[in-house]
Amino acid sequence: MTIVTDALNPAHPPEPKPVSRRLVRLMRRPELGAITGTVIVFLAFGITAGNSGLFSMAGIANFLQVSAQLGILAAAVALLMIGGEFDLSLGSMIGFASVTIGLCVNQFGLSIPAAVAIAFVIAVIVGALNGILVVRTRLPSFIVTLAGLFILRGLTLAITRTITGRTQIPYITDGQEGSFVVWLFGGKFGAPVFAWLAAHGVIAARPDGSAMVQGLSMSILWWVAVTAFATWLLIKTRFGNWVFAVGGDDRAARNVGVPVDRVKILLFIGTALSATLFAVIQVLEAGSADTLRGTQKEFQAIIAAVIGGCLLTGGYGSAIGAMFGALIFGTVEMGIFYTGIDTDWFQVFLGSMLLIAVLVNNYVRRKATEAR
Amino acid sequence: MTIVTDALNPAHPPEPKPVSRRLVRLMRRPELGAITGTVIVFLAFGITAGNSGLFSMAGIANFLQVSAQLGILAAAVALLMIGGEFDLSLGSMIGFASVTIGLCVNQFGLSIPAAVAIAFVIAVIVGALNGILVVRTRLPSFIVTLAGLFILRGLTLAITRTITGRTQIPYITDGQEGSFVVWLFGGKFGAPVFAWLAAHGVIAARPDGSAMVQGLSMSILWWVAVTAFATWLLIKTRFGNWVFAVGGDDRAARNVGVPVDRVKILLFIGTALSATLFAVIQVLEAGSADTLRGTQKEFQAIIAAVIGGCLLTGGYGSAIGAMFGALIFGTVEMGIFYTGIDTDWFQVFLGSMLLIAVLVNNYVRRKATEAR
Amino acid sequence: MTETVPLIELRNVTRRFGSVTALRDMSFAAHAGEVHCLLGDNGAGKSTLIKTLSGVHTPSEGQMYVDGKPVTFSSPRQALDAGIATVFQDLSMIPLMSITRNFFLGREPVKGWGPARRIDMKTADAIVYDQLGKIGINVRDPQQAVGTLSGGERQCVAIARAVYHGARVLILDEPTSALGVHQASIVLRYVAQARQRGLAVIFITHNIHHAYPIGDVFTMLNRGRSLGTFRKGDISEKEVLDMMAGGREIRELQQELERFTKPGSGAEAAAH
Amino acid sequence: MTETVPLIELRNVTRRFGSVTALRDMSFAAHAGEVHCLLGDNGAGKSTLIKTLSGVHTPSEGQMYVDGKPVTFSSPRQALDAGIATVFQDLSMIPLMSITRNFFLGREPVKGWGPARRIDMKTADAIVYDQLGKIGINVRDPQQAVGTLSGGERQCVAIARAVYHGARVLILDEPTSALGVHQASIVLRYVAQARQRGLAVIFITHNIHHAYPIGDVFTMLNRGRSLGTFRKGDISEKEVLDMMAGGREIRELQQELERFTKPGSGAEAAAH
Amino acid sequence: QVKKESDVRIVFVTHGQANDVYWSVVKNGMQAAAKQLGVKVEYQAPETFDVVRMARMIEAATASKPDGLVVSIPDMDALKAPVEAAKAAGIPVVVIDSGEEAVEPWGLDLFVGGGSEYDNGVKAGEIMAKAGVKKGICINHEVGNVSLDKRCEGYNDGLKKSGGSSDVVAATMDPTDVTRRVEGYLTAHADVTGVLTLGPTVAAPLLKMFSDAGTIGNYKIGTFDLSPEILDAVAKGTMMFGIDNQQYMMGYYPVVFLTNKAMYKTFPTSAVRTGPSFIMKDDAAAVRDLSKAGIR
Ligand SMILES: Nc1ncnc2c1ncn2[C@@H]1O[C@H](COP(=O)(O)OP(=O)(O)OP(=O)(O)O)[C@@H](O)[C@H]1O
Ligand SMILES: Nc1ncnc2c1ncn2[C@@H]1O[C@H](COP(=O)(O)OP(=O)(O)OP(=O)(O)O)[C@@H](O)[C@H]1O
Ligand SMILES: [Mg+2]
Ligand SMILES: [Mg+2]
Repeated sequence: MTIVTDALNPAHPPEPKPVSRRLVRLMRRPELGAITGTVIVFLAFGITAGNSGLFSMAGIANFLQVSAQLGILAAAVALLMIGGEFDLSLGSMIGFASVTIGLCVNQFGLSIPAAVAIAFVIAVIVGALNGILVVRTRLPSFIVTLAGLFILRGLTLAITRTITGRTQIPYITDGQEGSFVVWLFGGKFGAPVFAWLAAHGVIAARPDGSAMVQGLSMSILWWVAVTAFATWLLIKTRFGNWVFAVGGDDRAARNVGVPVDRVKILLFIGTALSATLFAVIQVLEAGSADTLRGTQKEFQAIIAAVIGGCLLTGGYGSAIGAMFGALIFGTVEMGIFYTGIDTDWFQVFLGSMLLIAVLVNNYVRRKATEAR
Repeated sequence: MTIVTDALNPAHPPEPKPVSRRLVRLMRRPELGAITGTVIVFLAFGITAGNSGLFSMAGIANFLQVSAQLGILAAAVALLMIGGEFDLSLGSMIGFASVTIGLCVNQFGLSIPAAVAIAFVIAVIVGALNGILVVRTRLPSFIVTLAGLFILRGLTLAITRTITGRTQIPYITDGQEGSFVVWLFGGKFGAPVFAWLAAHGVIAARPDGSAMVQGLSMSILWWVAVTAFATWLLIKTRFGNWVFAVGGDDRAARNVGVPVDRVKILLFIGTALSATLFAVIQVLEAGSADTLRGTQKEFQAIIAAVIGGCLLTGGYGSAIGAMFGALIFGTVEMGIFYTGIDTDWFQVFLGSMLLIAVLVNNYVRRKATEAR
Repeated sequence: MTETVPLIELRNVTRRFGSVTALRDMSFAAHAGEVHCLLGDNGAGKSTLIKTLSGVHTPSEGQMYVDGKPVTFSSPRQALDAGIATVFQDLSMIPLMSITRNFFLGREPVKGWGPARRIDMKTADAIVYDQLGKIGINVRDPQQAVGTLSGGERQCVAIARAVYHGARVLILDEPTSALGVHQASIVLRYVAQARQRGLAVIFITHNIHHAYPIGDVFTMLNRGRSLGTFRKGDISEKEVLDMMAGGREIRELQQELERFTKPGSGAEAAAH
Repeated sequence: MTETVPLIELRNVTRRFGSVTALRDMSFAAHAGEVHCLLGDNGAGKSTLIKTLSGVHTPSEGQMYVDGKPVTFSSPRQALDAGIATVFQDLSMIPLMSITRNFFLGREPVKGWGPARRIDMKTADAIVYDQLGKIGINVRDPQQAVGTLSGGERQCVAIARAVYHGARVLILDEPTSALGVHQASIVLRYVAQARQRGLAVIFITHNIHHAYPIGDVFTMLNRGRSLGTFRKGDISEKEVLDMMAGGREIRELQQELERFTKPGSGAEAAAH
Repeated sequence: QVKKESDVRIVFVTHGQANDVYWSVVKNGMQAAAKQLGVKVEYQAPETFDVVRMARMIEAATASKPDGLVVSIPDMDALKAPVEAAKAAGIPVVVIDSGEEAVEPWGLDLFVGGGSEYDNGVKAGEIMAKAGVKKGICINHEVGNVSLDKRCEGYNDGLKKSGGSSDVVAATMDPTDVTRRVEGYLTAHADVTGVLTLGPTVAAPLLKMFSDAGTIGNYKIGTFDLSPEILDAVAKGTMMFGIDNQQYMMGYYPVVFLTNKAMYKTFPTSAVRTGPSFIMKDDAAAVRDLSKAGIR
C-alpha cells in the first residue's frame, strides 16, 4: 500500500505561512472595503471642508462621539446580522431603556446605578423574548421585531404619559454629576491631556484659557471596547464560529450539532443590551430622557453594518467593519455640516455619500477577493 | 427493450386531478394564512368594536380606503420581494411624484392629465435607475434604494423650496373637480347606489336625506385592479415564472437562461409606478401635495406583503396575499380608533395585532403545507 | 455477530411528510464492526432513514434504540453526542465559512480557560491539512471558503469531518457519488478502517462496485418499505445488483448497455 | 468524423479565479453524433470547462468556436439560444418552485396572443409528467415543489429538462452520480438516443462503467490541463480506468479493494 | 467696522425639520435677511425630533467657529452642555422659538420668539371654550415630539379652565391616515366638538374631509401655523383660527442682530416678542398672499 503514501503520510506538515499568505487573508477580510471607504470619505472632506473646523479637535471629538454611539449599536447588530437575523426593535428599546432609567430615578427615587442595573436586566428579558419568539415561531425576525418596534415604543409612550403626564423626563442626573456611574457612561476622559495641550497652544483654547474640548466622550471608549469584544467573540471563540454558521445556513448548522436556537437568542440579548448601553450613555450625558429617543437608530445601525461589509443575508461580516461603517456614517452626517451645504440638500448629499461609500467598499472587496 | 416499457410508455396520461388535489393546491397557496388572519381580525373587532361604527357603511368605506392605498403599494412590493429585492425608496418616490404633479400644475401651468403623465414617465426613469444600479453593482437593493430614499426625499424638498419657498403645494385640483382624470384617480364611485340605499333607509343618511357615505374611493377599484394584474402576471405569465425563479435562486435562474437583470429592472419600475399611482390618488383626493408625503410607506408595504405570506428572502409569495395583508393592516390601524382605547396605546395595539395576525397566518400555512 | 445488541436500531418506524409516507413500518439495525449497506431506487427513503437515525427527523411512529435502550433524538446534536456522525447527501457545509471552521463546526478545539477560552485555530488548521491530505485533497489554504471548492473536494471535506469526529456509528449518504476513482477508493479504505476499529458503518451508494466489496450486510428499500436484510455470505454480487435495480429485469438492461459499446449499435438502442 | 467542423470547440482556453487557475491552455472539441467523455480527478477543472462551454464563465484567455465561428457567450441564455443545453453539477433548480415551473423555466410554452399571452400550464404539466415517466420517476403532482424531491429525483428532473430542451449540444456534468442503477441506465440510453439524433454530447462521470460503454472520445484532465484526447478504438477500458485514476498505481489499489471482499481481511487493510 | 459682511457666518440649529411648514418659514426669514445683508447663513436640524442629535449639531457648529449661533431649546437638560460650551467658546447665542427660560441662567444673549408652545395651546383652548367647546381633540402628528406634546397639554389645560377636556389623537403626516383616523375617532366619540391640529399639513386634508362629509359646521377647528388654504378657510369661517408666531421674524431678526454684533458690536438688550397672534376671520384675507409666498 505504497500507492498514496505521500498523501497518507501523517507527518506531512502544513505549508508554512509566508507573509504573502497573511496579506492575502487580510485582503479577504470583510472590513477592507469599509476601511477604504473611510479613507475616501476623509479625503473628500479634507478637500471640501478642510479648514472649516471638521478636523479641529472639537470637530473630531464631535464626529467621533456621533460615530461612537452608533458604533456601539452597529457592533451588536453586525453580530446579529452575521447570525442571519434583524432587530428592528432596537430603536424602540433605546427609548424604553431611557424612560426606564428616567422613571426609576425621578419617580421611584432609585439611585442611578440601581436604575441602570434595572435597565440592563429588562434588556436581557426583552432580548430573550425577541429571540425566543423568533426561534419558536420560525417567523422572520424582521416581522417579529417590527411588532416589537411598535409595542415597545407604544409602551414607552403610554407608561410615561400615564405616570408623568408628559413625554419627557428632565433632571435625571441633577446633583449626581460627580458620581462614578454617571462618569463611566456619560462622562468625558482625557481632560488633563486636553488641558495641557490647550495650555501649550497645541489645540484651541477658550477665551478663559481652558481647552475648547474638555475631554472625549466616554462613549468612544465603550465603542472601542464593544467592538473589540465582538471581534474577539467572532474570530476567536466557538460561539463566533456558531454565529457564522447559523447565519450561513441554519439547517446545515443544526445538522452538525450547533445549538442554533441558543445562539440566536443570545444574539438578540446582545442587541438589546447594546441598545440599553446606548440609552444609558445618552441619558447620563444629556441628563434627560424622552419617549422618542432612538427613533430610526435600528436602520442607521443596519446601514453602518452593511457599509462595514455585513451581508444582509447573513453568514458574512465583521465587527471591525461595522466600526468603520459607523465612522463613515458619523463623519458624513456631521461632515456635511462643515461643507456649508444648504440643509435642503442635506439628504441628497447623505444619500449620495452613502452610495459612493458602499460602491467603493464593494469594488475594493470584489477586487480583493478575486486577487487572493 | 421491454424492460421499462410501462414507464417509457409515452401515452401514459397525467393522473386526473380530483377535487381533493385542487383543494390541496389551494391549501398550499401563500395567501391562505393571510385570509385566515383577516377573518380573525374581523372577528376580534366584531367583538370589541362591534357597534361603534367600524362596520357601518361609513366605517367600512373608511378602512377600505386606507387598505386600498396601502394595497396598491403592497401588490408591487410583493412582486419585487418575490423577485428577491427591496425598494426602500418607495416612500420618497411618493413624495417626489406628489410634488412633481403639484409643481407641474401650479407652477408650470400644465393640465392635470399632462402632469400625471409626466409623473408616470419620471417613475419609469427612477425605477429603471434603481434597478440598473442594483443589477450592475450587485449591491444589495436594501442599501441602493436606501440611498435612493435619502436622495429622492432630499430632491423633493430642495426643488420644492427652491421653486415655491414652501414645503406644501395647495389647490392643485382647484376648479377641476369635475375633470375625468381627477375622478378616475381621486373620485368616488357607486354614488347612485348609496343614494338609493340611503333613500330606502338601508344605510345611514345625513339630515338632508343624502347618504352619509356618498361613494367609495376610486382607490379601492385601483387596488383590486392592480392586485388582479399582479396575480395574473405572477401565476399565468412567463414573466411571473421568471420572477419566482429570480427570487428563489438568481444564479440558477441565470444558468437556465432567465434574463435576470431585465426582470429585476422591470420589477423596480413596477414599484416606482405603484408609488406614483399612490401619489396621484392622494394628490387628486386631497387636492394638495407635501414634501413629506409617503414617509414610511415603504415599511408599511413590506409589512403588508410579509403578512400576506411573502418571504423576505424571496422566491415565495402572492399578490392576493399582499392584498389581504394590506386589509389586515388597514383594519387594525383604523379599528383602534373605533374601540375607544386611549391613542397612547395605539402602537402597542398595532404591534400586538400585527404579531397575532402573522402568528395565525404562519400557523395556518404550516398546517396547510404539512397536510398536502 | 447478530446476537449482540445492535449499536443503533429502528423498530417499526414510519415517517410521514404531510401526505407522503417516506418510511413505512421500517425495522433496521446496525452492529458494531459491520458495514451495513442501504440499497434502493431514487426516492426509496434511504436518506429519510439515515436522517431519522441522526436526529434530523423524528419518527412519526415507532421507536429508535441505541445500545438497546430507547432514545428520542430531538436534534442532531444529541445524535452527535451519542457518537453518531453523519455525512448527509447535501453535505451540511456552510459555503461562506472556511474549510477549517466547517470541519470543526460544533466541535471546535479550544484552548485557554474561562473567559479567555478560544478556538485553537493553529491546531485546527494543522488537523484539517492533515486529514484532507490523507483523503487525497491538497488544499492550498485551510482558511479558504468551502464555497470555492469543487463538488468532489467538498464531499471529501464532509467525509473527512465525519470520519474524524465519528465515535461509534458512522453514517455515509452517497459519499462516493461525486468522487473520482482515486478519492473513492480512499473513502472505501476509510470505511474498512472504521469497521476495523469497531464502529458500525451505515453506507448508502448506488455503485455496486463500491457497495459489494465493502458491505457486510445489505438492506433493500423500496418505496419506503424494507424488502429484507441479507448477509454477504448469503448473497452474490449479481443478486445485490438485482436488488439495487429494484427487481426489474436488470439483465436485459445490462445487455442493452453492452450493446452501446459496439460501434454503430446506437441505431438499435435509440429506435425505442 | 474528426474532419468535420466541430459543433463546439475551445482553443487554448485559460480560466482563472483570482490566483487559482482552474483551466490552463485547454483545447477541446465536440463533434455532432459523438459522445465525448471528460475524465479527471476531483478539482481537475471539468466543471469549469463545461461552465465555459455553456456561457456561465467567460475564458480569461483563448477563444471559443461554435460551428467553426468564434463566439463569446456573455450569459447562459446565449448558449441556450445556440442550442447548447447543460445539466450542471449543482442542478440549477429553484427549490421553492414546482417541478413544471422549473422544467420549463426560461422556455415556457405559451398560448394566447398579445397581452393575453400566458403559460400553457396544462400542456406543460402533461409534458413534464410524460418526460419524468420516461426517466422512471413517477411524480404525484407536477406542481409539487422541487425542494421536496429526493436527491436522485431532482437529478432526473434536471436531466429530463436538458434532454427535452437540448437542440444541438447536450452537456451533462456527473448526471448519474446520485442515480440508482435503474435510472442511471435510462440516462445512458438517453445519451445514446441523443447521439443517434446527431447531437454532440459532452459527458462527465467518475464511473467507468458508465463512461466506457457510452463514450466515443475521451479527454483526460489533470490540474486544469488536458492530458490528451483518445478515440475509443485506440484505448481499452482498462486504459481509461487508468486515466481516470489520474495515472496513479491503480492496479494495486484495485487489488486492495478486492481484499476488502475477503472476510477478515479488514485487519490488513486497516493496518495502514 | 470689525468685519466685512461677506465674512460673517451665522448658524441656525433648531429642532424643526427642514420639511416642516413652520420651520420652512423661519428659514425663509433667515435667507431673506442673509441676502439683504450679504452674510452667510446655515440652517441645521435633525430629520426627526431628536434632541441628542441636535446637541451634536450645536457642538459641530461651535467647532466651525461661526460669528453667531441661533438655537431653539426644546429640552434644557440635553442641550445645556453644548449650548454652554458654545457660549464659553465666545460665540454669541440667540435663542428662538422655545427655551426662553434658559436665556438668563445660562447667560445667553437674546430670545426672539412668541409665546411658548404651552401658552399658545392654553390660549387656543380658551378661545374654543369661549365658543362653547366642552370636549376637544388635539391631533398630534408626531407623538413624543416635546414641542407638539406641549401644545396639546396647553390646549387641554385651556379647556379645563371652563370645565372642558381634550384627548390626543395620534396620527401621522399622511393625509389619508389623518383623515381616516380622525373620522374613526369622531365616530366613536360623538361628544367632541373642538378640533385642534398642530400644522396645516394635517389641517388641510381634515377640512376637506369635513366638507365632503357635510359635517364641517359641527366642529370648531383651529390650527397652529398658517398656509393659504388655512387662511382661506378662516376667512370663509369654516375654521376658527390659525395661530401665527410670526416665525419669519425668528429667522430674520437674529441674522440682523448677530451681523450687527459681529460688525459693529451693537446688540438689543431685551427679548423680541414675535407672537403669539391668533389670525381670526377678519385678518385672514390680508395675510393670505404673504402666506403663499412663505412669509407667514
Ligand atoms: N468560483 C471559483 N472560485 C475559486 N476557485 C474555484 C471556483 N470555481 C472552481 N474553483 C477551483 O477550480 C478548481 C477546479 O474546479 P472544478 O469545479 O472545475 O473541478 P471538477 O473537475 O469539476 O471537480 P469535481 O469532479 O470534484 O466536480 C478547483 O480547485 C476549485 O477549487
Ligand atoms: N421534507 C420532505 N417533504 C416532503 N417529501 C419529502 C421530504 N423529504 C423526502 N420526501 C419524499 O420522500 C421520499 C423519499 O426521499 P429520500 O430522500 O429518503 O429518498 P432517497 O432514497 O434518499 O433517494 P435518492 O437515492 O434519490 O437520494 C421522496 O419521494 C421524497 O420526495
Ligand atoms: Mg437520498
Ligand atoms: Mg465538477
